[in-house]
Amino acid sequence: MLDAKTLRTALQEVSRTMTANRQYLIELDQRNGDGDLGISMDEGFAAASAFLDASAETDLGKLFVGMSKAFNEAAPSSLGTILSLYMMGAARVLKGRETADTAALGEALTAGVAKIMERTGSKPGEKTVLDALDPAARALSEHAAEGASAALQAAAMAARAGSDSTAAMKAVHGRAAYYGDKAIGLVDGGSIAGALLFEALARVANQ
Amino acid sequence: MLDAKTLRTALQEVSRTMTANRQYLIELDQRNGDGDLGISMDEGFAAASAFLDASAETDLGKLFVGMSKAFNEAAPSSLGTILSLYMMGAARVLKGRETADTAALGEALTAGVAKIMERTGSKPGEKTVLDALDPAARALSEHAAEGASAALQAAAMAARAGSDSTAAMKAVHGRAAYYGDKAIGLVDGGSIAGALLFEALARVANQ
Amino acid sequence: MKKIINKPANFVDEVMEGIVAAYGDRVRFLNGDRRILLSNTPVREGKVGIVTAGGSGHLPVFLGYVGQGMLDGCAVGNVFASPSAERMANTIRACDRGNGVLCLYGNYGGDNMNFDMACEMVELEDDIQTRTVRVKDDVASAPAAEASRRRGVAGMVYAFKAAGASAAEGRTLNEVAQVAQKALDNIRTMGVALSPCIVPEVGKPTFSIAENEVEIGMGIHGEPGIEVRPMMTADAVVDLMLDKLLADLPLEAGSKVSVMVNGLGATPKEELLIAYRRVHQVLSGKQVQLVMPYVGEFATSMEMAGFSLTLFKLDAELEALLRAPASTPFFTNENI
Amino acid sequence: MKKIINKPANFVDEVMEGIVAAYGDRVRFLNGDRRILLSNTPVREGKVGIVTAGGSGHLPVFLGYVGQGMLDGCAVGNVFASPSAERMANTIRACDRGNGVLCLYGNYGGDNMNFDMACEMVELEDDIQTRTVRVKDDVASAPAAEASRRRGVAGMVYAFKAAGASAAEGRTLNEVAQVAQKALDNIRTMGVALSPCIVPEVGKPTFSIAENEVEIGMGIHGEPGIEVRPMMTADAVVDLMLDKLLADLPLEAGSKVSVMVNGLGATPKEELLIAYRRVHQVLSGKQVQLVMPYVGEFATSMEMAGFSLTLFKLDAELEALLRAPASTPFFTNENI
Ligand SMILES: Nc1ncnc2c1ncn2[C@@H]1O[C@H](COP(=O)(O)OP(=O)(O)O)[C@@H](O)[C@H]1O
Ligand SMILES: Nc1ncnc2c1ncn2[C@@H]1O[C@H](COP(=O)(O)OP(=O)(O)O)[C@@H](O)[C@H]1O
Ligand SMILES: [Mg+2]
Ligand SMILES: [Mg+2]
Ligand SMILES: [Mg+2]
Ligand SMILES: [Mg+2]
Repeated sequence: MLDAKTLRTALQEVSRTMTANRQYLIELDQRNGDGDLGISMDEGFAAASAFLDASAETDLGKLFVGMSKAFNEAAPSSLGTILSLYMMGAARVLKGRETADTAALGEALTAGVAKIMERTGSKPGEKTVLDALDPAARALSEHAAEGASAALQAAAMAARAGSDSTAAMKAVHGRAAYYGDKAIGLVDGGSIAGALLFEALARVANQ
Repeated sequence: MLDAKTLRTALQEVSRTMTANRQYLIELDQRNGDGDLGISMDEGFAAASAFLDASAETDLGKLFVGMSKAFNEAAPSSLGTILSLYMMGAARVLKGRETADTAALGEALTAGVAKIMERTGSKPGEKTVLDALDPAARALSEHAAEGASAALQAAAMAARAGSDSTAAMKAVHGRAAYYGDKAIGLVDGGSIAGALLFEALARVANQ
Repeated sequence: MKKIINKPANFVDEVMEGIVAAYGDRVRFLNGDRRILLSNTPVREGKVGIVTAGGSGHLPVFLGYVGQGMLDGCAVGNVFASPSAERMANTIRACDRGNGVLCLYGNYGGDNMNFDMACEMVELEDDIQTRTVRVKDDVASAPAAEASRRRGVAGMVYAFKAAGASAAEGRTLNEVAQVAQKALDNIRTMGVALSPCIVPEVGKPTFSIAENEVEIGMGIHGEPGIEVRPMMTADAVVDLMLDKLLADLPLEAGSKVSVMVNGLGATPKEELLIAYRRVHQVLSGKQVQLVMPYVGEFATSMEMAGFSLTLFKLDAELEALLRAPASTPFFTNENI
Repeated sequence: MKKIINKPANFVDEVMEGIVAAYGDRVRFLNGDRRILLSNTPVREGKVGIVTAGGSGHLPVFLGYVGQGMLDGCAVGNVFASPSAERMANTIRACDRGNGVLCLYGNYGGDNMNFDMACEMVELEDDIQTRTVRVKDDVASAPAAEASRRRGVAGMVYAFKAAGASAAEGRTLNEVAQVAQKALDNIRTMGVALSPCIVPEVGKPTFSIAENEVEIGMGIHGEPGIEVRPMMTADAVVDLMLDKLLADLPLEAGSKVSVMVNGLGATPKEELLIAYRRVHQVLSGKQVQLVMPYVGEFATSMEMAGFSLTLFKLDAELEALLRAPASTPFFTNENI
C-alpha cells in the first residue's frame, strides 16, 4: 500500500540506485548526448527523496507535486524536466488521497506518461524514456490484482524490455536525434534510467 | 683570397648548412629557449646569401653591411641580431677593400666579436655564441700565415671546441638564463650555430 | 582534468560569484540566487523585458549579455544543463515592467520545456505577458526542411543585440518579438571543432576528436556534426562553411552583412583573424559588403578548440539596431 | 598540429591581413608593410608618439592596442621573434609628430637590441628624439634584486594605457616616459601555465607539461617558471601567486588596485572568473579596494592554457590615466 511512509522508503532506494549508477548513466549519455544524464538523475532523485524525508505532508498528490518541484529545481535537464512532468501528471490522480493501492498507482503513472506525451509531443517508439515508462505503467495496471510486489516486478521487467527495445530505434528527440542512424544499436540512456527506477521500486516492494 | 665571388660561394655553403641543420637547431633551442633558432639561422643566412647573389657590389665592407641588413630583416631574433652586429663590426674593417687575405679577415671577425660585446654587454664564458665566435677569430688570426684553408680549419676546430665548452657553463643572457642551473650540461645552441658557420667556411676554403 | 577550478560541484556558483565580485556595480543576483543575474543599468519606464536562460559553460553566452541595450536578466543552470522552470519564472517576474517579457533562447529540449513551464507559471500566477522566440541558427544541426529542429548557437548574440536595441527604443512586446524573429531569419551559423571540452563534474571529455581530424558542424555541447574530415587549411574550412551558410542564406551582390568569427574557447585570436581574412576575401569577391565584424569569443564551450561562423544579413532596420549602443561587462559594440 | 591556419610560413602575414580586413577603417599598414600597423584615429597636433614592437603570437598584445588613447604604431616579427631594427625605425618615423616617440616594450634580448639600433638610426638619420621604457613586470622571471632582468608580460597593457592617456593629454616625451615608468613601478605580474603552445613554423610544442602538473611562473613563450607543481585548486594557485606578487608590491589597507586576470589563450573565461573571485576575496580581506577589473585575454601565447595575474597599484594620477577613454579594435575600457 502506497502512503507517505512507503513512498519515502521507495524514493530512498531509487535515489541510492541512481547514485550507484551515476557514472554508468554519464557514460551512456556521452555516447550520443552531453554526458549529464548521470548527474541529473543522481541529483534529481536525491532532491525528491530529501523533500519527502523533510516533509510532514500526508496527501500523496501534494507529495508528488513537491517531488516534482524539487526534482525540477535540482535537475532541470531534459530528462529531469520530463520526469518532473511525469510526477506532476501522477499528482493529479493522487490528489486528496493518503493511500493508494496498486491499481491507483498504475492509474497515476499512466497519467504521468500522458502528461509527458502532451507536453513534449513525443510518443513511445521514439527511443526515449517513454519506451520504459509507458510499458511499465501498463504492466502495473494489468498486474495490479496480483499485489504490489508482483505488479512492480512485472512493471520493472516491462520497463527493462522496453528500454532494451530502444536499441533498434532511431532517435527523433533531444540530442540523440543529432546522431541519426549513428545511434541505432545503442540503448537510450533515458530509458535505462526508467528501467532502473522501476527495478528499484520492485526491490522495495519485495522487502 | 676573400673577394665578392668567394664570399658569395662561402655564404651559399653556410646557407645550405643552416638549412640542413634547421630542425637540429630548433630542437637545441627548445631545450632551453623558444625553439626559433633553426628558423632564424636558416632564414637569416638565406637572406644574406640571396643579397650577395643579387648584388654587383665589389667593396667587401659594403657587402658586409648589406649582409648585415638583410640578415636583420630576415632574422631579427636575438642570435640573428647578434650575427648582424657581428657582420656590421667586420664591415668597418673591410670597408674600401675588394679583397682580403686571411689576416685581414681575422682582423675583421675580431672586430665583429668586439662589436657584439660592446652592444650586448656579453663576453666569452657566458654560454653564448661568443664562445664559438671569439676563439674562431683568434684561431683565424693565429693561423693566418698557414693559408686560408688551414686557418679556417683551425678556426672551425676552435669554434667547435668553444661550443663544446659551453656545456659546463651557466647561461647569464637571453632565454637560457631563465633555466639557471637546469641548463648546465647542455651545449648552447647559438654556439653550435657559430661552429656550423665556421665548419661551412672551412669546407669552402678546402675546395 | 586541467582546469583552474576548485570543487567541480561549485564551478557554476564560483563563476557567478566571480562575475559579481568583478562587476557588482553593473549586475546583481536576484535575491541572492546565484543562478539568476539581473542588470543594474536603469532603463526606460515600461520597457519590454528581455530574458534568456540556458546551461553554463558558454561565456559570454548567456550571462555576459545582461546589461545596457541587451538583456535584462538571465537564469543559468549547471554546465550544459537548463535552469529550472521556477528560476526562469523568477527571472521573468523580475524583468517585467508591466509590458511583458520576451523569452529569447536557444532551441534545446530542456530549455524549451522549462521555459514553457515558466511562461505558463507567470501568465497564470502573475498575469505577466510573455512571448517566446527560439534561436535556431545552426545550419549543421538539421537540413533547411527541418529548420525548426535546429539548435541555437552563436547567432543568438546578434538576436540579443537586435531585440535589446528594439526594446530600448520603447517598442511593444509584439514588435520586439517580431524584430527578434526577423533578425533570426537573417542569421545563420555553422561551427567546426578541433578538440573536445570537459564538463567539470564529469571530469573527462564527452567525446574525442582525432589529432588529425576536424568535426564539421559540431554543436557547442559536442553534438556531432555533418562529417569528420581530415584536418584542413583555414581557407578550405572557411570555404566549406560559407558554402553551407550561403546555401541557406543567399547573399546577393550589394547586400550587407555582419560576420561573426567566434572562437569556441581554446582557439587563438590569430586563427580567428586568419579565418576572417578568408571570409572577407570570398564575400568581397561576391560584392557583399562586410560591416561591423565580430571577431572574438562570443559563445564558447569552455576549452573546446574550433570556431563558428555566423552571417547576419542586414537591412536598414537591422543595421540600425546592430549599431545602437550596448554595454555589458562582457560586451560592448563601442569599438566594433 | 591542430591550428586553423594555411601555410605556417604565412601565419603572421595572414593574421595581419585579417586585422586590416576586419578593422581597415581604424588601422592600416605602413606603406603596405604587413608587419607594421598604424592607427588611423586622428590625434592632437604634436602628440608624443607611442610605439611598441615584439614577436607575434600574443594577441591582443601588441597590435591590438594600436588605436585611440593607446599606441600610435606597432611593428611585429614572426611568432615570438623580434621584428627588425629597420621596421622598428620605420614605425618610429611614422609615429613622430615632431615631439618625439616613446618606445615602450617588453624586456627581451632581441627586442632590446633591435629597438636600440632603431633608436640610434632615427636619432642619427632623422633627428627624432626617442625615449625607451622597458616592461619588466614578471616577478617570476628574476628575483627582486635582479629586477632589471625580468621579462615583460601582461602588465604592459596597463603601461600602454597609462602612457597612451598621458600622451593624449598632451604631455611631453619626458613626462610620458616618466609616467610609463611610474606605472610600471606599480605593476607586477605572475603567470601559470597548464599546457604548451605550438609555434606554427615549428609544428610541435616547444615544451611539455605533464597532465597532472602546473608550471608556476612560466613565461609567455614557455620560459620555465619557478617550479613545477602537481595540479592545484584555483584558490591555491591564486593564493600562491598573490603571495609572490604582494611580496614584491605590498598593498596596504586602503590602497587601490586594478587587477588583471589574463587568459593565456585556451583557458575559458569561466576559470578566469573563478580566479578573480579568489583575488577579490583575498584582497578585500586586506582592505584593498579593487577597481576596474581586467578579466579576459589581454596578452596570450596562442593556444597555451593558463593565466597570469597582474596587480596595478593606483594613485590618483594613475587611476585617472587608467580611466581615460581608449578604443582600439581589440580593446576598449568603455565597459571596464
Ligand atoms: N522530447 C523528448 N521526449 C521524451 N524523452 C526525451 C525527449 N528528449 C529527451 N528525452 C529523454 O531524455 C534523455 C536525455 O536526457 P538529458 O541527458 O537530460 O538530455 P539533455 O542533456 O540533452 O538535456 C534521452 O535519453 C531521452 O530518453
Ligand atoms: N646577450 C647575449 N649575448 C650573446 N649571445 C646571446 C645573448 N643572448 C642570446 N645569445 C645567443 O643567442 C642564442 C639564442 O638565440 P635566439 O634563439 O635567437 O634567442 P631568442 O629566441 O631568445 O630571441 C643563444 O643560444 C646565445 O648563443
Ligand atoms: Mg544529456
Ligand atoms: Mg630562440
Ligand atoms: Mg544536458
Ligand atoms: Mg625567439
